[in-house]
Amino acid sequence: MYSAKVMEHFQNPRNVGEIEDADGVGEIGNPVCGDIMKLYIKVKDGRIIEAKFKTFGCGAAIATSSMVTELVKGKTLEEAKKISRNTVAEALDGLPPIKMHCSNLAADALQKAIEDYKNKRNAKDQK
Amino acid sequence: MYSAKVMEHFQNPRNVGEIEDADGVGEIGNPVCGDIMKLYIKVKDGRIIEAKFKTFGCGAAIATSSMVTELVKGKTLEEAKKISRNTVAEALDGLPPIKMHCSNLAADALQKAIEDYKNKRNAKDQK
Amino acid sequence: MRKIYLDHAATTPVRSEVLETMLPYFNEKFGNASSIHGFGRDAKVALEEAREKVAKILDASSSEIFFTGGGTESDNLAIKGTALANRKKGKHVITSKIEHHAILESCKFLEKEGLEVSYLPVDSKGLVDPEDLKKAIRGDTILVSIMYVNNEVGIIQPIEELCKIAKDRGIYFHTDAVQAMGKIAVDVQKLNVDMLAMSGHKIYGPKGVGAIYIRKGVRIIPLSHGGQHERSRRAGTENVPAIIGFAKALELVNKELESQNKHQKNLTKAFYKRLIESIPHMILHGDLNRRIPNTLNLSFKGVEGESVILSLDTKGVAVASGSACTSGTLEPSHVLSAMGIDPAIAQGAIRFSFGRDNTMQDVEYVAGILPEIVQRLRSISPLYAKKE
Amino acid sequence: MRKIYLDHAATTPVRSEVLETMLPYFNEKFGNASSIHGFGRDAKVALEEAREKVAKILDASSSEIFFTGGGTESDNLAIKGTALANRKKGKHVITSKIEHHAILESCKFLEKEGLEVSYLPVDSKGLVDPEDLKKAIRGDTILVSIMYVNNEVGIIQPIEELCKIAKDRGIYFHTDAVQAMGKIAVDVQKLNVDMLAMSGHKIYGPKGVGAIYIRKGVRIIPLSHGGQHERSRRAGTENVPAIIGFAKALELVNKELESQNKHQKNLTKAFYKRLIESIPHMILHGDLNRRIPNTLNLSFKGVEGESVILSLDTKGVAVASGSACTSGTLEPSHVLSAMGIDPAIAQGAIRFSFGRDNTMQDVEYVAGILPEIVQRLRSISPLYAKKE
Ligand SMILES: Cc1ncc(COP(=O)(O)O)c(C=O)c1O
Ligand SMILES: Cc1ncc(COP(=O)(O)O)c(C=O)c1O
Repeated sequence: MYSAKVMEHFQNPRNVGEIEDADGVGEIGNPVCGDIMKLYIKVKDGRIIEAKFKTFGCGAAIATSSMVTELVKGKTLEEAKKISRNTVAEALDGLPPIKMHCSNLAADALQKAIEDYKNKRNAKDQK
Repeated sequence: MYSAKVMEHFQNPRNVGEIEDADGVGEIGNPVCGDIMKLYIKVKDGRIIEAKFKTFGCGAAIATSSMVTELVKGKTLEEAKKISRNTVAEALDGLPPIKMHCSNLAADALQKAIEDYKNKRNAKDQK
Repeated sequence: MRKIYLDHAATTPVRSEVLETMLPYFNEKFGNASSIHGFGRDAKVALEEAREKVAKILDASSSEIFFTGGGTESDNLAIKGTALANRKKGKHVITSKIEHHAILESCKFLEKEGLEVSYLPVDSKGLVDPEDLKKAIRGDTILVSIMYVNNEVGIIQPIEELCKIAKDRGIYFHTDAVQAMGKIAVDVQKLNVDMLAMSGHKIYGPKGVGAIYIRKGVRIIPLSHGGQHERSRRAGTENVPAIIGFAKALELVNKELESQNKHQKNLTKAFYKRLIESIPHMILHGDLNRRIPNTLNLSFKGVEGESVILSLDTKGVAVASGSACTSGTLEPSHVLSAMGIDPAIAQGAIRFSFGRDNTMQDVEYVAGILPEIVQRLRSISPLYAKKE
Repeated sequence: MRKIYLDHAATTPVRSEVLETMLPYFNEKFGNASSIHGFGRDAKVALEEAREKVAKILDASSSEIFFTGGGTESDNLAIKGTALANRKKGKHVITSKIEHHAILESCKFLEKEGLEVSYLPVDSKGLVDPEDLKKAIRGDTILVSIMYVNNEVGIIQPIEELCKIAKDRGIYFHTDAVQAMGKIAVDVQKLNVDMLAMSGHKIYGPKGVGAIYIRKGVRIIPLSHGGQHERSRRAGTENVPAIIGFAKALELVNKELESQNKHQKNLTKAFYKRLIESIPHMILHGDLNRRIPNTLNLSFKGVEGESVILSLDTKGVAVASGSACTSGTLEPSHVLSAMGIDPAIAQGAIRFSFGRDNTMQDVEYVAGILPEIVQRLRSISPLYAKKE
């Protein structure tokens, strides 16, 4: 069902955890759908220097979370914005069709985290 | 499907043939139904002294024809009249349900032959 | 006693190669193909491999192959599934008078549900006339179903031509190919059919499994509702061993199509020749040239069919009268009736269907004993005069 | 790697005794049971013996037992066959919210056809309240269908009591006993049900075969039309090897019912005890006392189900989340939802179903590795705080 890469990331997920003083946090999903994902980023000079996650969900949800935190590290915000669901799925050698739709939320969580970072900075700038 | 007795009568039918100067002939059945039976009897002093048949039909049709000619031999007309489909089926250790209805015509043919004999005799008497 | 099986149109033994491929799936790789653990994935992989195998043979996409519980179910799904799913489009269905009961009874069910069905006639050779199909089509015709090969007489219909007539008018075309598989190289693209029904036990595969090709885009509702098996076209835990057996059987029968057709045609021809020489007043049903190579349907004037079957049976030879399915009734075959055969002759029809394990010795043996059997039964029959 | 199968509610391996009884019917006694020659008669005799065996076990008459292609088909036949045959009598059907999809989707089909269906609720323990059934019955109710044992949580419904309510009002009662067979001694006279569905592959028999008890006199139309097989209730060449396997499996599972219930209950109890001691915040779904002895449905707070299955799978252990059939969807189990379970907990439900080949060592092994798995997944989860 899952590619070897998905299984590898599911069994050894990278960057699990929370960032206490995160610059941006993105949360997505709900338990009815089956997956909840929380993604934390730390930004320095327009670059994401750290990303961590916590995920309640199936193998695909955990693996995509792990993969997204790997993909994003060191990227500028502009580059990070281009990371889509497809980018993540491809990096994992594909996902089963049924999982593409519902358990592939990590890219969305990342976008939310970036947005959160921007909102926070705007709020700071206005102070 | 068929009892051993049915098979035995099917393979070695008794009294096959025609009686050229028969006293009574009974014919029954039609090819749409699948069976055609012709039964000949010879009567002496109110007793059936000989019975022969020709049958186009399935195993049950042939076996019941054979059995009826055996059952009837030596019987008085009154006794022969009591031979029914059930009598024949029982004498053959039973017939498959589907065959009871359509391929169990020998008793009917016998009754027709007896009737034919009576009609002929009445016609003779009236002359 | 020597046993000779000449009833391959009724069913075939499972080939040992087929049974062998099935065996591990009964108690080693026995998982439910819907389960996500390893046992389930092993089953799923095998299931999808089987599907691809079948698809490739038919020149279909594997998403167009659906496994069922047999030929009857495939036919029911095709007829009722499309007719009921397209009621808004129309309410008229066309089939032929010589279809298998799986088709005819499905059509009768549709009639009870308020649909209308036209039953095309056949000529004395057993063939549907394409002109009759053209005339029968109405504005509200939604489905045409004509069998590829008839199970009683072995006649092959001009499916490509018939299909074109329906498709040109935007009407779905189904063909019951249960008796065609393994005799004719079937290509759904060349035929251009929308649906095509198959059965495992007619091709040296297991009973209780069949398949149906359903062209992408065909609107159809399932017969069996439940889980999302077979892409929601056929609910029920997949019968993995049987499906694997089906695919293997189809693969083998297709690979050996030419050699087996040659082998079985040789047997059939030799048999027919021997009988013609030794039994007077024998009648062959159906066109001699438009038939599958293994099947002969013969009547022996004055003799009823079951009595021949029983007589051969006591000598270890298995043959059929008409189709096995109709043996529960006493009426003459609906197929032979449609061909205009006299009832007394139709009641005598015997189907001899050869198979891959039959030999020329089998032919010799059966052709050797049959004349005597016919002669004996004729001597009992009131429909056969000695001098004839 | 050691492999431990704890998913017997999804499917079971075919027992070797069962497979052995089936084997001769693949290629020796391979005849079509409708054929009148010796090959056919051998098959027919075996078929009818199987039917009698099943009838005897259920305390039915053999003319009330019909073989089908599986549990799904049996359920479809019961629901659609009776509802459509009795449309003139009424148009209302009652079932429960926790039925198998074979029942629920059949009911949805009926709704599309214009019938009305009431879905009874269950309490938090998974039980249907007889009072709810009484209230749901209308003047035009023609059929009540409540499952005997639920496939996800293993809960046993009070079928005798529910059935009486329906029968007292002259309404047909069907029960899906697919998960009950081999766990509960089923007697159709005692239960007084009109129909009862079974499946082969849940009782160490083959896939692709099931049966249905249909009480004499029940008006029903077939799903599959065609030949007159199964007394015209189910057309299609009889799957003789599978039917023989089904009967043998049912016979064995029934004979060993008590000893196996004891064995499997021991395993389940020991397993549950070990887990309670080692995993905090574990939730058992369904009444502990009204369940079949081999099945536990557990949630581990903060952890999603599939991730547990996958983790166990990498260690060779096969378990399920909810039913295998619903693994194609992402929604939480309709059964747990009906029981009022919070979605986040329902998404974490794991079904452990033990079988006859499991041992106490299996229990030890799985209970040994599970706490670590749960702990790891909880450490990744945003729904589980460390201090809890
Ligand atoms: C032409 C034809 N269609 C359909 C069927 C039904 O197939 P099955 O026996 O697999 O139900 C048969 C065989 O019985 C057949 O010969
Ligand atoms: C309660 C219940 N009913 C019906 C079915 C369907 O049976 P089958 O898998 O034989 O189609 C199952 C199993 O999937 C089941 O657990």
